[in-house]
Amino acid sequence: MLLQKKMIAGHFDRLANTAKTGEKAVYTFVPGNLNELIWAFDLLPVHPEINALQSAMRKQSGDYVLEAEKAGHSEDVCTYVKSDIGMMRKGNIGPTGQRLPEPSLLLLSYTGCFTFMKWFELLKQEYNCPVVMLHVPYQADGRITPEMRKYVVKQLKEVVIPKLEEISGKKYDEDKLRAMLASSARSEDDLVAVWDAAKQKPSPIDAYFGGVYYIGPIFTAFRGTKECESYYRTLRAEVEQRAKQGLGPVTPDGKVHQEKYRLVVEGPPNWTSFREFWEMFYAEGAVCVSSTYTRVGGLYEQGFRHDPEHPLESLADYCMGCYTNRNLPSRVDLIAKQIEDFQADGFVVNSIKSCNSFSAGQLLMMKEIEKRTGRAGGFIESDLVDPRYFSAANIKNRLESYFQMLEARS
Amino acid sequence: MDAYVGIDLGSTTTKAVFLDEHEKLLGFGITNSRSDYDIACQIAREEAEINSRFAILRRELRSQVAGDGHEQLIAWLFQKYRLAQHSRQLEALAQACRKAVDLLPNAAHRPPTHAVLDQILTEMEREAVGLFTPGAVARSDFFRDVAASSFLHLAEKKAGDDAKLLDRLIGTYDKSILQVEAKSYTNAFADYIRFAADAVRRMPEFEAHGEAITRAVANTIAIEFRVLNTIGTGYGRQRLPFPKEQIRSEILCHGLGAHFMFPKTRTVLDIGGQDTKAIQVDENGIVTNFQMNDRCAAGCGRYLGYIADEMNVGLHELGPLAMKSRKQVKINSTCTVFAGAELRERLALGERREDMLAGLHRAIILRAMSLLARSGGVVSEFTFTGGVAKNQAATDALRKLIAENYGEMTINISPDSIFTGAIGAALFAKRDRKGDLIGVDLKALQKPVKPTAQEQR
Amino acid sequence: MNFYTAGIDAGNSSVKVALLEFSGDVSKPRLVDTELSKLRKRDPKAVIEGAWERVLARNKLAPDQIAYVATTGDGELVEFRRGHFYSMTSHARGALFIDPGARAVVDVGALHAKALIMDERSKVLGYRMTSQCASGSGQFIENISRYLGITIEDVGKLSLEADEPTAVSGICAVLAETDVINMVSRGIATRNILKGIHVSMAKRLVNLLRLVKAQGRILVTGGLGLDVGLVAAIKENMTGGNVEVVNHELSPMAGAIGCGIWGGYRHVRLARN
Amino acid sequence: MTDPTTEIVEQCRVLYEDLSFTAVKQWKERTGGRAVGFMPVYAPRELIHAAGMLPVGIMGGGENLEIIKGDAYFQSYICHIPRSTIELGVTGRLDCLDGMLFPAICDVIRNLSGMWQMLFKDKLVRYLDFPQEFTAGIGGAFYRHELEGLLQQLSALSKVTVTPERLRQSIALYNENRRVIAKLYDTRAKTPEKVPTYELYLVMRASNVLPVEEHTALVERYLAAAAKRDRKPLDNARVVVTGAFCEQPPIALIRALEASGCYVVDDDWVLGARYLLGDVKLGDDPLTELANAYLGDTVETASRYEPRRKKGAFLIDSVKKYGAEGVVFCAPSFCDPALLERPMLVEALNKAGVPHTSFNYAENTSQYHVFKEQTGTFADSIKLWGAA
Ligand SMILES: Nc1ncnc2c1ncn2[C@@H]1O[C@H](COP(=O)(O)OP(=O)(O)O)[C@@H](O)[C@H]1O
Ligand SMILES: Nc1ncnc2c1ncn2[C@@H]1O[C@H](COP(=O)(O)OP(=O)(O)O)[C@@H](O)[C@H]1O
Ligand code: SF4
Ligand code: SF4
Ligand code: SF4
Repeated sequence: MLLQKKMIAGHFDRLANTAKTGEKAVYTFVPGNLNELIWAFDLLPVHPEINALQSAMRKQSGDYVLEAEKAGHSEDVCTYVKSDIGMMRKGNIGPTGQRLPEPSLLLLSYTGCFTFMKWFELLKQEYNCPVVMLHVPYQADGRITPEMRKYVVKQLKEVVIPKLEEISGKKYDEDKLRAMLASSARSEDDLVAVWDAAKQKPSPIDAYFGGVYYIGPIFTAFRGTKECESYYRTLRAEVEQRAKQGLGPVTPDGKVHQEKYRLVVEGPPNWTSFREFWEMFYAEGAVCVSSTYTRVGGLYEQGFRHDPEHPLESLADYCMGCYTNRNLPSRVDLIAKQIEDFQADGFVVNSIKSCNSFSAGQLLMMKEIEKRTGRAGGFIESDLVDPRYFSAANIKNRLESYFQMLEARS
Repeated sequence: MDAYVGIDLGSTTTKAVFLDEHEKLLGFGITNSRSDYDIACQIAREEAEINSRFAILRRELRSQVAGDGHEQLIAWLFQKYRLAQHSRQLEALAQACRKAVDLLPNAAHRPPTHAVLDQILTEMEREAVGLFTPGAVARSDFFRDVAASSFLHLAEKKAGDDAKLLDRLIGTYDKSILQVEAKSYTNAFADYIRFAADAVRRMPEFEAHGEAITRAVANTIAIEFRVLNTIGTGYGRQRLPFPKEQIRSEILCHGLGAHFMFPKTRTVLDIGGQDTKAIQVDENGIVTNFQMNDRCAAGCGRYLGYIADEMNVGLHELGPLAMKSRKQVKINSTCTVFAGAELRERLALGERREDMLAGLHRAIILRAMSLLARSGGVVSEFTFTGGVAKNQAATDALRKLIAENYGEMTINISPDSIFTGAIGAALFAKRDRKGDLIGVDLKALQKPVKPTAQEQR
Repeated sequence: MNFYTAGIDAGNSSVKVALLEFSGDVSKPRLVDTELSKLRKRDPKAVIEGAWERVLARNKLAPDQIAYVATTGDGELVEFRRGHFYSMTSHARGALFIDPGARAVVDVGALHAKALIMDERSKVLGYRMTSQCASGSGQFIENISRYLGITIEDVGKLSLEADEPTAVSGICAVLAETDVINMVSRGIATRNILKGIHVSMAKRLVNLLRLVKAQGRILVTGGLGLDVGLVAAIKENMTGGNVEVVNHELSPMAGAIGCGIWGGYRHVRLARN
Repeated sequence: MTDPTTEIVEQCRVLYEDLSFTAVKQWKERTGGRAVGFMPVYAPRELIHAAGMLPVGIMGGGENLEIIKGDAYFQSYICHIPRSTIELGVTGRLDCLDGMLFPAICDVIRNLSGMWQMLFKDKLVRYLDFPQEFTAGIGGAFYRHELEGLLQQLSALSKVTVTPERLRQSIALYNENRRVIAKLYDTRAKTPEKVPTYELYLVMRASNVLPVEEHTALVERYLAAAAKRDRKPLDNARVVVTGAFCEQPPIALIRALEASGCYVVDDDWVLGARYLLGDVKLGDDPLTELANAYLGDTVETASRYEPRRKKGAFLIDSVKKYGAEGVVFCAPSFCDPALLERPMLVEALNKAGVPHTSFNYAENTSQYHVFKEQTGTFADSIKLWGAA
């Protein structure tokens, strides 16, 4: 964890100093991002979603959201966007208290969510900076066709790369990219080993609440970097050690609790009351052995790796392969498989008000998964960063009833 | 006698159930929920105990009185018992009212208010005797409502055109009833039943049974209930003074309670005062799925309560009125408060009250249909529980919509359906009992009466 | 040219009638009389008629002596109206009449709350309204005051005496009653409960006001303009910038006055054509 | 004298209110053909038509459908159209459709396509991904490929081989239809008193279920009838309504808008029939022509990335073209694309000095009070103060 904190602090320092160093920031989204490509041009990636969730963890997102609503944003829409806009309007102070640089480019990789497009259109109006659109087709039939890949690669070659060259003033260096992709693949191997550890009983990790910490570096600015590689090496060793000792997951209390229920979780977590939310699980002995949110940046356990041999093709596949870019039947397959693979007693859907991409259709998915696995699903509702939509009493009530139901059924 | 107790602390009513060693129901108790949750629990539990004793009393009398005579006898004993209890509360109310009038800020207002108040209270006492006879239709099961309707009716009559005086009287009542509610008047079974026995013995038709009554009453009083375990559930369960193991989610309790009453039930719908739940259970009464509504009055019992107030009719009358509708009128507003306003406006524009009420009942059931669909649809058999199941217009609308959307099937509605959650809790109390753990006995929870907000002011 | 107009504001909890007299400058009418009649669950049409007749009788006027009867609110209920004006148009004009310095209005009635900003001619420049949920409305306060055993007129005064306001957690206007009951049980003094309610209402209203970017003098109109507790709570929460929150004894009449004045304008225009 | 349009409008109203799609069933019986549904906007109906099938626009269930099961599929914070569409589906009302197309307009419709795959396994279900890259070589090539794939699926379903000639004929018919619709809109803007918006709306909705030739004739008949009307314009405010390219407002809301003193002079309802602004060329490769038409001359909605022009330019053009005095944003609640677009459009309008107002609705709202107060105030303020 400490390692991760250091990495983040270093990155934000670098961002805060761009005025002096002349480095340029490229804003882009987390799912299916082109991190290695951005680094390959020596540009600095910034992920507004991460800023929004960090603001929520620091209890500032509520104000930001209100600020955006005051500026005319609707109550009904994704609060990630509103938190980001609010933060910008209040001086664009990032999670470490330092000011974030303005974007030199908005790299709109339109992956798995239509809101992304609106988000950067809004930022474009605010910053009046260039935008480059990378349209990533949806896996409507549960697979990537050669035409889809061709379309993305063509955009990378003819639209994205030329723009990055223009912004950075550097030529595209494919060898540099290859080296980073090779590094990414090594981290990815280690992450898969971490996820796999949860198959053991008791699970040494919590793959949802704890999991969001594990995915931090690889999903965001660090994939492809040396620090990232060493982070995952260390993490893997730690987790394998815990597994060997038969220890359960680490929780904010530090205590290892008895593993009473093994759960798979679908949907992003709530960030505004993250700890309180987590506690509702571990206090009852519920351990999340797998989750879909931790796969929004890539489904490595299904075999995908960044590939230095086919750099642009593998970037294209990475973009198209993220969880929310897959159709509902594939998502059902995936969760059902996780439930079997990780021997879960049940699954919980945390339905997020903000995120249509995740949430629309979850109720049907739940029914289908229950039918297919015979395992009961629990359903709760909250929001990512809008504290108004975290009703602790309500969620607790539902979870409690759900756990008692699992207990009664077992 | 050993007993297990289930308590369902609802938002509008608090229910308790006594269960014996063989999972047989002994008695039910209910009271309106009020600001003091502990008192509400205590009273519900005491009511359940009283109800259990009356069951015993009936058995005793049946064995001692030949033929069907005992039915009449028990009915009278019960009514007189209620009268005794009611009188005790009236007394308390009178006291509180007088004190409140003494505190009126303007001293000049006090004497005239006292004068009218005295008249009202005397009248109420007289009325009470008539209220408690077998066959009299109760306006409500709760002192609060019975007293309120008499008081307000009388106050309006006595105050005449003097709107200020009326306001003062209503204010006095509103303050005083809170104090009466903060105390239990149910924990004196022996006193009340002796009063009742005396009264009944003096009635010419029961003269012959004097001795039987005395014996049966004495036997009943002598019975001690030993509560082995208590489980609490319901909206307010988190505030019950029980350890965590003695609290169960209301979903589980409703599921199990419904299964107990109707073992073939697979789907349960509960519409209570503050929430609506759709629950699916398996063949053992274990919950497999459930859905609950958000915290909005539209779609639950309070919606109907609010509308009844707006329309100036009693909650009991709402359903029957709606049943008289000739055509349903769709109410556009979802919000309870707006629906109330819309109703008034449309009444002015010439719509029939009955038709609009029919529309309202349908609306509330439609919302429940959504929840049902979400929880997994309706599977045979279907059981409807909660207070709203007492409303016939609601049950009719439900039957119709279920048939239209899920086909014909058995729909269970028990007159005791309001106790479903408490029954489930009592069953859990019995099944949970491990070793000789003695559950919390609520008698230990009696608390001194707190001053009301007005007194503190 | 001398003529009378009347404005009728058919609201959800009360009917307001304003009688105006115009002479010379149409923009400077004289307020002759007002009447406010609570519905108290009665037939609104009958209440409107009653109020209307009382106003005419008091001023010894016959219906045909009123040049223009204008309505706002539920105008359909007034069959003898000549024209209808929407409530924000009316409240803006009424507010300007009551207080020529007002540049923003927040109208808080039985069910709705509306905020608007306007210029010195009462042209509405921006507005917002609460929607289909009555949480924190006047109706809610009325219900609660009944439960607490106090009259609506005393609500404001009591709230001002609060020393330890207690937040109301519930959002639903109907279910929040349960919360209030709960608070009573915990021995919380009425004044503090009321203040708590006022604060939570004020926050919503301030939010509305911020959304329309209200500046300068803000007049609280509608029935709750008389609720000094609410007005104080709005003041406390509407901080920053050059804002000043005021109310006026005529606040509940703003809608009726405003539409009556617009009626005057229309009358002059129609007479000219 | 009876109103000359009554009969036509009544016919359209019957079609609009018929949630069982009798007209589609009758068409199928009559012709023995098949029918394919599509969600509100951007579906290439020409392909369905060329494959000998009836394209059927599905725009939710509107205000008359009682939602009993549909809510089981969606949380309360998701817009209304998918739940009513599911309700139509699971109650068997869409059984007359042999397939469904889900254009890529938002995450909700996108996910709905997956739900449809799960719920209706034996039907053709196709998600249509549109390029958000608008050069012929990249986005155009991708889209042409999409269209080709779709056409193959469609002709496999109908067993009709689609020759380029056949497709050109279909395109020509739709070109004609688009032209009469454009005339209808122009006429309304010029003489809104003769073409009330709720009538125009019903006439447009008929395009969802009628064969294109019939609809073209219907619009022409309507225009002829409306021209005979002798009405004076009211003192209303002229407004452009925007925000509802997907979930449609209830008719009563459209009427309330007019009743509160507004003349609608342009709108973005029933866009499925008029998302292409000009004729599609009848070139050698009709698929390429369709793709080009999409890349070029297409309405701007919140779902389409616009790399070339400034946000709001399209809307301001419409305001100018039709002489509108203000803009009413009326978007479905919880519609992320429309609602996120709104602040950008507002900014553009502010810069251009065009007054505007906004509110949300759901297709089945029946509460018009708040809405009427708002549009009424808007109309009042334009009328009382507009010129000054
Ligand atoms: N006798 C009755 N007739 C009609 N409706 C009733 C009756 N009793 C209760 N209700 C309805 O039931 C609701 C209370 O239901 P209940 O299940 O007791 O709720 P809770 O458990 O939340 O207190 C009331 O709001 C009312 O609408
Ligand atoms: N004297 C008063 N003091 C404080 N509040 C009042 C007073 N009179 C009325 N109110 C409040 O004003 C509300 C009515 O406001 P009003 O603007 O008349 O509503 P409407 O126009 O919807 O009828 C009531 O619900 C009540 O809460
Ligand atoms: S809708 Fe979901 S995926 Fe899209 S930006 Fe919001 S939170 Fe992210
Ligand atoms: S809509 Fe009405 S009933 Fe529902 S929460 Fe709001 S005030 Fe309560
Ligand atoms: S209304 Fe908006 S959010 Fe809903 S399906 Fe249509 S485009 Fe998507």
